[in-house]
Amino acid sequence: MQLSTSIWVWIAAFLTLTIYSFLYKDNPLYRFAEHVFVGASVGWSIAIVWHMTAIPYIGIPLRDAFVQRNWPGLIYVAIPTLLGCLYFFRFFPKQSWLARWPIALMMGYYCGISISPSIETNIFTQVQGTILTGFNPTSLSSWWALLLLIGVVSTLFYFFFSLKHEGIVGKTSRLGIWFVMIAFGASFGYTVMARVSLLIGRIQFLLHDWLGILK
Amino acid sequence: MIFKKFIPAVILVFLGSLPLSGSAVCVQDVPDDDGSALIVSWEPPGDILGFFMYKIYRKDSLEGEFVQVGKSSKMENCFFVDKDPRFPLNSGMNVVYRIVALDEEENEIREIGVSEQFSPSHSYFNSTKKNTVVAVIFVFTALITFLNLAKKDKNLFIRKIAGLDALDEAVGRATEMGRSVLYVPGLSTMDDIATVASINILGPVAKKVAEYETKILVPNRDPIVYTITHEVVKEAYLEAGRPDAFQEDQVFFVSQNQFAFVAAVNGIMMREKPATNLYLGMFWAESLLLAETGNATGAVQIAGTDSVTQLPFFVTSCDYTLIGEELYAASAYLSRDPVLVGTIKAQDVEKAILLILLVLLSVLAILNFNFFRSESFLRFIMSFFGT
Amino acid sequence: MKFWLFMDKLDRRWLFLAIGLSVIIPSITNMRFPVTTTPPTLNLWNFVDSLKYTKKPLIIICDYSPSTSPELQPMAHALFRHALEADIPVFLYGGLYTEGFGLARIAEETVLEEIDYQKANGDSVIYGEDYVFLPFVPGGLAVIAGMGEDFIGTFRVDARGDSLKNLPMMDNVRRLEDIGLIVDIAGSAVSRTWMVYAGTRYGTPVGVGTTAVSAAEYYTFLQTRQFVGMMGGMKGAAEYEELNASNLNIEVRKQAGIAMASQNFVHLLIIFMVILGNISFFVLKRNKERRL
Amino acid sequence: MFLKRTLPLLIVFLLGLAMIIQFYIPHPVSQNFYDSMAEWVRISGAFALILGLSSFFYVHTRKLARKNKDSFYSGVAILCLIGMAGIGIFGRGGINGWLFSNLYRSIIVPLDATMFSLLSFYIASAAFKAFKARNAMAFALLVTAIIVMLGRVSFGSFLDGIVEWILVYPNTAAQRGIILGIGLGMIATSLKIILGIERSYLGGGD
Repeated sequence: MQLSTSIWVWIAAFLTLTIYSFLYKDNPLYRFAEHVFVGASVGWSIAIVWHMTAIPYIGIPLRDAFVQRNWPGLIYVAIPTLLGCLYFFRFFPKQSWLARWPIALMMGYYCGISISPSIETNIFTQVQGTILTGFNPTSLSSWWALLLLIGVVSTLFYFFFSLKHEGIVGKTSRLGIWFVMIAFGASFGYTVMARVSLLIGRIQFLLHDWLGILK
Repeated sequence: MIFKKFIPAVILVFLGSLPLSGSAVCVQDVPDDDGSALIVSWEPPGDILGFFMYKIYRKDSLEGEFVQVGKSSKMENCFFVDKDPRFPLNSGMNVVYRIVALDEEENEIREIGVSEQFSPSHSYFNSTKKNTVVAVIFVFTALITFLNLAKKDKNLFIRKIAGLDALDEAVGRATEMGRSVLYVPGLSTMDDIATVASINILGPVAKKVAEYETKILVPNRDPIVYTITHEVVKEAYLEAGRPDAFQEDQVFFVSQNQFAFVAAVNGIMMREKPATNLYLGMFWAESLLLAETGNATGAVQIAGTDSVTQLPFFVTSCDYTLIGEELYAASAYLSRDPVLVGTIKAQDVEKAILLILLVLLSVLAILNFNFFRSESFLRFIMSFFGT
Repeated sequence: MKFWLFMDKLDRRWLFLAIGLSVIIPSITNMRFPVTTTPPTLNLWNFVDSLKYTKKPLIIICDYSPSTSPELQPMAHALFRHALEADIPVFLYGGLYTEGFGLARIAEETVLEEIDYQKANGDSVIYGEDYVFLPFVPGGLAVIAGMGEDFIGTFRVDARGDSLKNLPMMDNVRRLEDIGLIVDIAGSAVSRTWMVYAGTRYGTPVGVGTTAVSAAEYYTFLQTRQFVGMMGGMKGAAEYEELNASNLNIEVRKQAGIAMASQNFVHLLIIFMVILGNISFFVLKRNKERRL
Repeated sequence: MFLKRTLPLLIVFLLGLAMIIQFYIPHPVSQNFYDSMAEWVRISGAFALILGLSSFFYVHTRKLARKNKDSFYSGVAILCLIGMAGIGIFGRGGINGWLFSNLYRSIIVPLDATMFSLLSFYIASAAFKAFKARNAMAFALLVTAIIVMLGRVSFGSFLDGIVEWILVYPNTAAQRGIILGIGLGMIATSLKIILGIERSYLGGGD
């Protein structure tokens, strides 16, 4: 057994234990760690945004464009910068509508780019993988492929919103829920291992890096 | 991706073009791109022994010099895709390629040939995306058609969605207990459409909360989402006729760090003990951390997400869960606005068409497989979704 | 009856305590469970072992991040140890992302310390002859393509900053074709990239080590032999360690084996609790019905 | 009115449409448009962090001013924020500096990993509390979960076949059904926003 002599390890170990104390109940130590975490992580993102976005994407291009008298380049960076500054009008109730412009830029951009790829990945690829390409009654895998098709079709039935879920629609969508439940059980079961691995990682840190009990 | 797109193109071009060229080295444009790639192919020299690979040289202008842009390491590989950011190609350039055969020690043995001058070209339409265009246009038309139909027919039916019916009750419970409602609009940014869907639900929920004179807490992970949820909640209080009851710190930004956000929200749950927790939007691993802590405080919990991997955890630890598309249907369901309900109808029609395609094409494929056995027919079927 | 009532109302903190203990106790006591090896792991082990005849090098790629390292780090250790003991030239490589480099270094230090810089046959491990540590080079996919065409040119130097050209192990390595096997250890979809680019394009066999969650997706690739073998999750790592121990006669601390004991305890505990919970649910339900 | 409501809606409509069309055009002009838009969104988005910060300071300074037991914690949060940001921006070496990276490695990384690892406790308690065979479907969920879990333990290898079967067929089927539905929902929601039918994100008023 050899206790760690590094102050950093002690800090990390202390914070690790305070978080685990939350499992017993909420307490001042957890609260302390929580506020440290929130404060430090926001501070970290500020530093990252400063170095990774503000300087390389705004500061340097603006300066370079200005020094080189590259006016189109200046305007190119200035427009989004000014748009970004419009967010600050949130602080002035009378003019707060100006903040809608940068929001509109973002909404238009994200909604526009999401449509076509989601047709490809969410629809085409899924459908392509489901259609039967042949059926051989003597081969087991053909039957499983058929089961897959039935599963997809019945699950989709569950998502019909404008039909009453009665009769054949009701029965099919209930079959769909069976598939969904089995899928959820499976996902739950096979996630356990990954989650326990995380705990093992922390315990190894405490026992090995900090306390030095484990070799 | 490059691989998926190029190799078929390479093979097609390679097979189709060899005999056409007069020179031993043939240059082809890669179709459906922005003119930044070319395919070079050549005939292997049949007469010499001891050559193992090729070097590919390129000259970008008439008076320029040949620069090595690549190497093909197998003697059978008689083609090369030139797309390297170090040696960029643009439409309008006139390039010439030169291929040299090498021996095992990478000494140049012999020149295979020099190509004719070639200029890469760019396309105005990516023809491999034809199917997607058709689908987008179809979805667009379906939406608009049903919007107009919905305006005429005010009583379109929507099936019961238990999780949304329970919202009212859940907010009412918070009012009775004199505690607040916690609304987590997911942990993602606006580029997840689930966040947008969540914001569409937040409006009506916040309004209801304001009407009941209860407090709603909205912690945010993303600053942009924060600015929007702040506006939405403020507006809802105004609409409910209680603008004075809205406090600035009800809707707040926590941290962009996923688990710092969770640590803070868990703390809030333990201390403020909200009577109702709503988790709607995009969630990752934190789903269970939030939902189980909420469970421990005895709150009524309603979740909704399109994150397939997290649904099992919400289903097991929340009272109600909106599964996938139900989240997107929620704003229409809550508002009963005929226009929005019309869009749900449009989604159902799209779904029906998908179902018909799935079943019909499968049946056709089975028939074909068992009776006609035509390869080209099978390819025709698959080409419906060919990506 | 009292017991079932207690079970029904069981405070979750007892459960937390039980989970905590079932992780800690096996780690402290070095407890081990018998491990049965499954075909994917066995195939991988055999493939690696066959390299000792061809002397074609193995590349171990640590393409994961610290968050999945508890599950994946033991794989890197077991593979590296196997290669050294069986006298197979081996490259340690941190993969296409910066994070893996540090983890690959941990693997190097841990294993060398464990075997005390000595191979099973008594020879000492010599850097440059027995193994080479590759540096991180930016470029993503272009790096794989580069390795495929010109291995030394892509990296130029090793992780210590020495020129690769001067290392004896590089004599027979010009491009990916000369590599016997690539094992990509990753918790993400990077392994598929290696499979497609290195495997399909350059014909180098590719094996994979992955988390339990991703393992499910890879069975199809094992069937098509696009992956020669796989270690799935901590269990796969434990199996590999077991194969190392039984075939090479090496006795070292089995990292994954011990962690697997924790895993077994937790999994069994959860299953046991779920069953108990259900029994209490039914007993109480029947009791209620009887009273009505 | 035009500036307050119509213009934002117009921006959304035109930009949304442009981004849809852009996807199909490989021409360099279209690629450049895509790149510039991505950069614009990124640049303007960076400013929102300042709004987030103002919210942060608003919440915590108010708690500080109240001078009760919350004040101490809010003080801690503000101090940590200023310290971390200050060291990262003004400290020697910036974000690669010795102090900044050590603080990151011994505060943020362990807290992150520990919060994440709490999941292993919660996954157990969720299973215990929720896996009750109330009806046939709940029973199906419970049994699949147990089978898959048993397949994960050292001596559960005999279950590998069935576990793989569950994952590859019923599991994939249900996930595909859900994903198809989500795809349609996402597309419809995006279109509704582009067409200006859904506009709650703008807030109300005129």
